[in-house]
Amino acid sequence: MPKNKVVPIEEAMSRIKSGMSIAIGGFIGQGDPLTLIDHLKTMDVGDLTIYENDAGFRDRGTVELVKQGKVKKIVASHIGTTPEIGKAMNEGRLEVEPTPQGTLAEMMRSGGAGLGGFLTPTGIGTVAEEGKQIVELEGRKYILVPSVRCDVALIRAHAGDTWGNLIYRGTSRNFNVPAATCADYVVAEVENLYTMGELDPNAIHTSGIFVDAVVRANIDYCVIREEVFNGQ
Amino acid sequence: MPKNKVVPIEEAMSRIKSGMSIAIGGFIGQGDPLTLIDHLKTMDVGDLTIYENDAGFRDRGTVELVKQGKVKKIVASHIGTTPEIGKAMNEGRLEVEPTPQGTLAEMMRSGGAGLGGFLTPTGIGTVAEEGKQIVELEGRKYILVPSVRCDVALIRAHAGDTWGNLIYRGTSRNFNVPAATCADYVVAEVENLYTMGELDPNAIHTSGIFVDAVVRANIDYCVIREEVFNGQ
Amino acid sequence: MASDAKKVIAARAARELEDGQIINLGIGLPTLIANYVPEGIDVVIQTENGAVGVGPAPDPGCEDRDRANAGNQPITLIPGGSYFDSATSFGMIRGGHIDATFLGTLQVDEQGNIANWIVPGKMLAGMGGAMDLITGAKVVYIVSEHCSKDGASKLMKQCTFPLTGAEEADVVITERALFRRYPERGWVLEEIAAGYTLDDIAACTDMAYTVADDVKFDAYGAD
Amino acid sequence: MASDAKKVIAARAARELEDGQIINLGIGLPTLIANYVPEGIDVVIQTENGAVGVGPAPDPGCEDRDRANAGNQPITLIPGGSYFDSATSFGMIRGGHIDATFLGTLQVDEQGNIANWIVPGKMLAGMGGAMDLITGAKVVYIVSEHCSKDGASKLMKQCTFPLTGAEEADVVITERALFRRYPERGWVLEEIAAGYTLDDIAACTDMAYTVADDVKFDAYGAD
Repeated sequence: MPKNKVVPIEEAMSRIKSGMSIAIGGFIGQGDPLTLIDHLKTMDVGDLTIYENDAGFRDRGTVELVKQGKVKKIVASHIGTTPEIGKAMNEGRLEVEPTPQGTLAEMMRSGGAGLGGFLTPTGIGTVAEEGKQIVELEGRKYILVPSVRCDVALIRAHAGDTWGNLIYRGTSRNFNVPAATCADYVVAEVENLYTMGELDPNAIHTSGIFVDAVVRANIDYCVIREEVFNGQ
Repeated sequence: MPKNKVVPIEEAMSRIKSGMSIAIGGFIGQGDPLTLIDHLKTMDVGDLTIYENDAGFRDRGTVELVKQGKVKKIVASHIGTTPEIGKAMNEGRLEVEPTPQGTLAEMMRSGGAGLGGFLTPTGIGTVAEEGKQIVELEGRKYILVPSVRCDVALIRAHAGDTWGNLIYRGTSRNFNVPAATCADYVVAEVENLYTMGELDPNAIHTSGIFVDAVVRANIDYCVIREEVFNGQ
Repeated sequence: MASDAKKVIAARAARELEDGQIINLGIGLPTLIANYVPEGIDVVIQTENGAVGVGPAPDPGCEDRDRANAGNQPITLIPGGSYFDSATSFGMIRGGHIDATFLGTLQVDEQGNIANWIVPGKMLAGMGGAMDLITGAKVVYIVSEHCSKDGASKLMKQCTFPLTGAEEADVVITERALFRRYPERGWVLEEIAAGYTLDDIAACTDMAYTVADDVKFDAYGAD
Repeated sequence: MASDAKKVIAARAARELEDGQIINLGIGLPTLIANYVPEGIDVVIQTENGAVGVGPAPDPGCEDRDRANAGNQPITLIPGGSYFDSATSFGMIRGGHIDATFLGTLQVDEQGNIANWIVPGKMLAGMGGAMDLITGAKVVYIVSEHCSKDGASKLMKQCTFPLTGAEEADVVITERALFRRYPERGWVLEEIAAGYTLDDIAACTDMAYTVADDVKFDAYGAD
């Protein structure tokens, strides 16, 4: 029987130390691991480097860690939904590395897949190619993008079993899948916990092979999403 | 309503012409698109280049096309299950390019994802690096592998809807997923056909976005697989 | 509410759609295009955060917390739609599996360069998925008001803001005119909206273009 | 039926397993290891054609046409197992998500080079997933009879066949001895099976190695 990885959140998160790099799943609130981020707010860690599509939505998500001064750098495709991030950047409190969304997703996926990097046509002729090696193949130019490997990944799923097999729901899948693969230590918060064998083996989106710790999601995520939808 | 792509097999396959490159899903019989290959046997085409994990099993699968003299070259990871392939190669009737299995899968996936290529550590220090560019990143050597794009892909799925959303079953998923993405024209044979909306949108393995034609699988695949298992 | 200009642009853009196409609509004005899809034309909408088959907005109170588009607006899914992860989504986009993308812009220029992700000196938002969409989609439509709020032409000789994509714009649709870019000839003015003259368009367009022999006046109505 | 030598090797290899490990077993001898997993140790078996959680072989007549391993043998799946595609599978493998791989070999040498995919002049089979497994798995176990059928040592000074992987072998387990390779020291003889002496091993081993201070004789029984 595969190992039961369900642990208290304190134990799951205790591996996170100052200076670490963290890949975070989610997309402006859709599938963001808010339970884990809320716990991270209570921890005494700093100098974090975050790889995430965005920093959350308004005052929820990674932006809260930035406000606390825990984050040194964020590599993201979009920070427009969290004005505090731009402010922190402009005031020199935070380094921001804007990265095309597809490139960021592929950096994680590629790192998780043991590849050194990949050649993307995205960003040729733009600032995205600055400082990067350009490779020409069959007359077309590509940017050589190195993969990313993180110390930790924090993700959220709709359903999970005790070994960490995960199923996402709707558009909350997004960056959770590549983020789950690219870190040495992966913590998943799950909305619904099942015993092994209850989830359809053909329908698993993230194999438990990638997951190290499973935690129950304890935030009323529905309420937060309703606020988001009503605020628009 | 998305387009209904279910067509007679003759129509679906009529796009295949001599000299084309074809990516084929399956793994030594598991999920091989035998219906489509059987049809291809009846067509007047030649000089084909095949990208596939293997050439089938004993006398079933792509090996049949090789016997007919339709295939110029095969890029595969394993041809040990079809002795005829090694024979054709030794007799100069067929070009074989042995490729590590993970590299072949990634060549298809990478081509389908619009990437020019990727850096893999697999094969460094072996013949797999011959003729390839070597890139060093952070002290580790990688082979730069160009992506593959094919004219056609032939795949098989357990379930499909009329738009070409596909669900595979068990280990018959394998190369069908990356092969489906890397071709200009993709034909899927499905064991069970559904109307749109019947398949769970969270459980689709290959989106209909990748598929151009859907054909009903008309071979008694179960019987063939039983033969394989009993022969071992 | 969307301005009249935006509605005019969205309606004209929608008439570019072909049956069976897979399209991606940017945030804002481009999203409106879904409201004007002509009868008899079925297109399938992809949203880069991970869905294909985006349907109409849900009725109020029927939003699903796990169904939203890249602009974080609640969506529905049509039968045949499905969900996927971000790496797969951008595989579709870069891999040429999207027939057309419709995007707003800050600037577009003679070379087909597009600048729509950053205004130097202003708060950074990030390029999101725009660079990938512009690079990967088979046809890139710029749908935008002709001039910026200060009256300057968005259709420039050369973009002054950092680019989102180099030489990628194929069609520009504003509330005043429609231009298409051809490999040899460059930008060609093909349609002028009712109420504007050739001189009007020339006066508000900084980029070089030629006028199509069969340029259509009083366009943007029915075909 | 597997030979006694193969059973001895598989049984000793199984005692290397640690609770909770993810492992991949090559075709042939390595597959036998699953039969000897010690009590109290739970390992999860990945097969590179697209499954994790491979269980015991099904009863005759209960084979499932869509459940097979990379050797095309019918398998079962344990609760918690799942299926995936080949690109994802090799992502797991290259990405370091497999703790150990067990593979047979034709040759292995002083540098840790492995040659197990082609015999020049003989019919080509192909490398399958072996190159990826050897490169990606955290620990690479070579499980093989000590000598080839003609009596030559498979543990060579230098491989003469084309390599499957360069400097990747970590442990060699034969029916006669167990060697581990360390960064500074190279191959170290750590265990000798009952019935063999130090001289016996020296006589049938061409690659250079040192003998561990606490080399274990009459090994391969219970620990």
